[in-house]
Amino acid sequence: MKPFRFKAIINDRPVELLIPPNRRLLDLLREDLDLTGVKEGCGEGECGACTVLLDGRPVNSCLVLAPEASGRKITTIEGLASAGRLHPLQEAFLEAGAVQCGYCTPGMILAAKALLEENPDPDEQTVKTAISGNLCRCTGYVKIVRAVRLAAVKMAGKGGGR
Amino acid sequence: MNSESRGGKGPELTSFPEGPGFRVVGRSLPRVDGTAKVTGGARFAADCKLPGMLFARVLRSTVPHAVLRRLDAAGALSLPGVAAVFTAADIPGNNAVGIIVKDEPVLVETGGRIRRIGDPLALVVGESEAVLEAALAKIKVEYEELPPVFSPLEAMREGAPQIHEKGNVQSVTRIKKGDVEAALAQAKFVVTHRYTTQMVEHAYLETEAGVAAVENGLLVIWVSTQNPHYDRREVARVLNLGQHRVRIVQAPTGGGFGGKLDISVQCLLGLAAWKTGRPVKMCYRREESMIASTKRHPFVIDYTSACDGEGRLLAVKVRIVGDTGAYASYGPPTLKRAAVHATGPYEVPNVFIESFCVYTNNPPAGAMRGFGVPQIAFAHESQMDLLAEAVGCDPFTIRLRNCYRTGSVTATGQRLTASVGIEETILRARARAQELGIWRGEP
Amino acid sequence: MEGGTMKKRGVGVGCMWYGIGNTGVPNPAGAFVDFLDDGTVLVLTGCADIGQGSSTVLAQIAAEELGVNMEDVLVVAGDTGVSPDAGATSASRQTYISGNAVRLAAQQAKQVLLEEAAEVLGAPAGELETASGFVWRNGERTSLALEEVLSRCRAKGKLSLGGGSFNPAATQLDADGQGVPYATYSFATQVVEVEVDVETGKVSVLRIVAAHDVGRAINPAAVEGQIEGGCVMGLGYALLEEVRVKEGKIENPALSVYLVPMSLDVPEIHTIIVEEEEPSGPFGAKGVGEPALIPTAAAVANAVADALGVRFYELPITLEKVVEAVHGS
Amino acid sequence: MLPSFHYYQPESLAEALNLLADLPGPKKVLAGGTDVIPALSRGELAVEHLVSLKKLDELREIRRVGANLHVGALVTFRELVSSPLVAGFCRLLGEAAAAVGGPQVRNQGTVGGNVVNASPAGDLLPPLFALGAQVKLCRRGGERVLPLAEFLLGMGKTMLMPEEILTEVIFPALPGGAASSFVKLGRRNSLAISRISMAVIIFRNRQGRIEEARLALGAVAPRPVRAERAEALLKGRCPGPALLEEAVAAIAETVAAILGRRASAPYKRVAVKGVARQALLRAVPEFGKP
Repeated sequence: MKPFRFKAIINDRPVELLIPPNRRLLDLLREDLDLTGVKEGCGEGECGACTVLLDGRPVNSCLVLAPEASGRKITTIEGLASAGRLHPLQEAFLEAGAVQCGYCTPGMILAAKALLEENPDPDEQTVKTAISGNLCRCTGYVKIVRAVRLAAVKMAGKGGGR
Repeated sequence: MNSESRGGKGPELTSFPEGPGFRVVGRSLPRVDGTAKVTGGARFAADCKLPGMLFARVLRSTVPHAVLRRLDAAGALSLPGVAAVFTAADIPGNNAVGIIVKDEPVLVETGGRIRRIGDPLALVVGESEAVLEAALAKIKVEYEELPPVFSPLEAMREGAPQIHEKGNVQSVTRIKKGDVEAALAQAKFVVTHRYTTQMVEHAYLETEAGVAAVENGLLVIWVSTQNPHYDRREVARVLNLGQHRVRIVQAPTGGGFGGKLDISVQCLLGLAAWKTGRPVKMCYRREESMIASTKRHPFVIDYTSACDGEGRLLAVKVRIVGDTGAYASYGPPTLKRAAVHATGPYEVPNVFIESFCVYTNNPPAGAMRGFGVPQIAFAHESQMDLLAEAVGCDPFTIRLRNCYRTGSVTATGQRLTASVGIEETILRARARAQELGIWRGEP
Repeated sequence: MEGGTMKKRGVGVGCMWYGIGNTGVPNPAGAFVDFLDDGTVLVLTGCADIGQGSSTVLAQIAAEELGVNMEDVLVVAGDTGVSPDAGATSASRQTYISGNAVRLAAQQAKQVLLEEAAEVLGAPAGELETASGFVWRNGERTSLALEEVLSRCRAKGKLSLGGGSFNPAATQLDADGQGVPYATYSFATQVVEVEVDVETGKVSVLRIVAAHDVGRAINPAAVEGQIEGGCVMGLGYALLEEVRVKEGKIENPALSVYLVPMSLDVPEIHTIIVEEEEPSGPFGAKGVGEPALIPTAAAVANAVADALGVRFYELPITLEKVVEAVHGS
Repeated sequence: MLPSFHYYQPESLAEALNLLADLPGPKKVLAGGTDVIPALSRGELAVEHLVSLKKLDELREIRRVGANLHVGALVTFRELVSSPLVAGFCRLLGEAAAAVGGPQVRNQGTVGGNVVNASPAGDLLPPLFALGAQVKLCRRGGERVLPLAEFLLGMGKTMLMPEEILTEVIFPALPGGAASSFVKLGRRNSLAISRISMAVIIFRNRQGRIEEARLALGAVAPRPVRAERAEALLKGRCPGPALLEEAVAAIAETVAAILGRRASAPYKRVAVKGVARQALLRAVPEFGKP
């Protein structure tokens, strides 16, 4: 196995690493970069806990071979808050009570972020569809959907958010 | 103090208005651990890394009922990167855990009994996760298979294969009030059915995980758990340590629903860290989590209920058999609780309830959100609807006619003296269902 | 039948009661509450917060009892090195039992301060309260700051630490199952509306009304969160979830084949919090974690029976079972 | 943790085809990875060489060429959902793509992968069958175009040779007046494998009379099947509730015959009626109007 030179922009910072090519993006983020906000729930794309944004779109990082993500822009939950200020989605999740055990939360927030960037005013069904690849066993999703719509309102108030 | 890290959310929600009355209680304040969870900063057990850390994984049985004849780990030990393979012989203390009954081995001993697929046989410890899989494949195991039993009803029969020394019926609960047979004979309507419920997985999103280290003679285990103090008792006993030498720190826990009340990685991690002197990490993969963890008890419920012409309950007679699988775990209290709740929230003058917690060679069932009550609620609520049909009234009416009120006496003879809100919940649920157009019946 | 498809609607009711705490056995919890020098508060509890929010609720109870801001309470939970045993996070017991333990511990810590303040103010301790960093007398703020009281306690070597323990008043059941297995009970009624496609067998849960008597809701949003999550887990129990075991072997040990509800499977959920205060509960609270789920499957089964006129005696009510019941095998 | 393999990122299709032709031993093409990666991690797939198509941007296009639509193998499900060309000329393909997995899988998974994977429950296959799709297979020094119906051999089996790459799917664009739909029945509403799926295309004349109906069913056989009896029965008639019932019954009979004594037969031969009813009604609402 020839090592692979992995280069990407992760959370707005350039990253360059030599990796074995059989590394999953999930493991690269968690093990090599200590971005442990990316969670593993099932390892087969069935729970969405490992969701990251690849060029702004949510993917399951457990199903992405790391070299496939090379050259691209990757966002994890660690890349959302800036200068100690929470992203409106993070604020909304707190305010709406959308967090219980918290294990699905990073992936949920990232799936929602991708939605709001595309559709700043989604209705309930659109939000449900956008998070339909993210399993939450605690909340029943109700407050998560509410939080995403609350974040949309917050972001509209701030002229589109970040 | 950094209020943000504890989830304080600014003056509007949390400032303290001066004066009497509730100020904090009754308010929807944000979670104290919320900020860490929305930023990815919360370190769950699997997120922890310690210098020089080893990794561990369990070899599990592939047969449901057998005697473990021989276990040969030489092949695994010869692999580079394998630090150790531990078996039951390495356990310094008592090799048995369980919240109610200590009937479950931490690792099955040679010559000892395997009671289910997934029983832990050996613990492999290595320098990387990668080496563990190969090492597990190189351990040779010889079983002497025994006849299994998978149906709790069969397990209760005479002559069934015996899974534990004290027999297959782990516990029995009986509740008697009044004279059921006489009441049944006089009742206008009697309804009898058998209800069966399935085995269910907790499916917490975070699988079982922990990290252990020995620090200044103290064994510290960070672990996803619902009961750290129970974990401490078990780890101390299994490792033959004073309880003061074991510190369990509950890591942020990604859901439990009852499934993280049992010992999973705790004792194995303790063993590995104590014996190697190095930090050790152990995380179940999803498949292992689903195979190894306890489940919701499948029930077989025979339910007879009887009422008079107006739908007033006269008698309830129930027999519950719960399949607790290979180990008791929380089986006995689950079946006891099911018995206590078997009438539903209704006052019944004549009651006879029996519940049995039964061993089989199935995956063990333990605590899961509701402890046997969701199962029995399915039965008693179906019965209430059947009685309502027989009487010719609607489902709300029959429930209002029978539900507990202040002063009611339960099947166990307890008089309810305060905070009996069942009637209020029925009335308010019905009113809302009417408002929403879900329920179109009489107000 | 609606819209040219073979769909039938039905409504079902499910009621439940649930004893808070372990069944007929002692199950105490302990807690410590300590005032720090600056008037902020440390709560030590063995109670494991597994996502349900106990640390938040216990902080609220301590803050309420002591009259401090939530920001000024730190809950250190589930560390056997420092926190007393609070028993298991199970049986919907922690708000009631650990909640009482924390409240008692807070009262004890407060009593130390009030006795000290009584000396300073020359007033009976019974007339005094702590709030907003000051000592209050008969509802009026005095000029005595808590920091000052604490400093006087320190100077005298008095600990500002309170310990609390609570064990619910329950008894063992006798041979006939008679006794008081629980000190208090939560209650609930859920009404479920379903739509059943009689050809595909698909049961869609459209709406749930969930009315839960939880005693006083310490944190209503958290209570709602429990109820909403419980309803969804309950509909998984009713319709989807089953560990298939053959000869002792689990046939579906993966989330691709063991299906639980996702966001698009979730109905409208209308929660109603009924607050029948429990005199022995902390500020009247009982519990909600498990009650949230208990009536759902029962109500779904009753709703399906209402829709189809055919009743199911076996869970889960799968596509195949519905079709078989309606059309025969 | 994945097993070891050699990994390649060819810069062009020609380079990729050369690699496939020259590499010895078990090899696999990697497109979206949503099936390959879990198969590798479960140990179900053993490869020595993994050839990534990541850099072959020419396979990411959806083009209209004359009367045909060409969908590149690397077009993702999501791109199908949002493509104006798909919305205009083969809406049912977009509907099927929207029914796949969840958003993450739709962002990653590709048309080529779905076809090559040849799952009986593959969601794009019934619409592609109904559209009369062909697949283009390239290898070093040659290419061939096969009807999808010939390409798919059964459960996980296709005509694809180890040195070939499926580069695009080609089918005639539907005219503006064609009605179409796709309906999927799963145990839950996302991340579910189809229990049954159905694609419908119906051409009608000005009077509303059905000129041609194409009905393709998924997950009732190893490959999608056309409900030919029902197609014939619909031809020349006007949609309405009575015709709907006739068609549904005919589809159910076809499916019952295919399923035979399979364990799923008692369920699916009834359930297909519900799926067919929904699919026909969605395509042509007049089926519900007396």
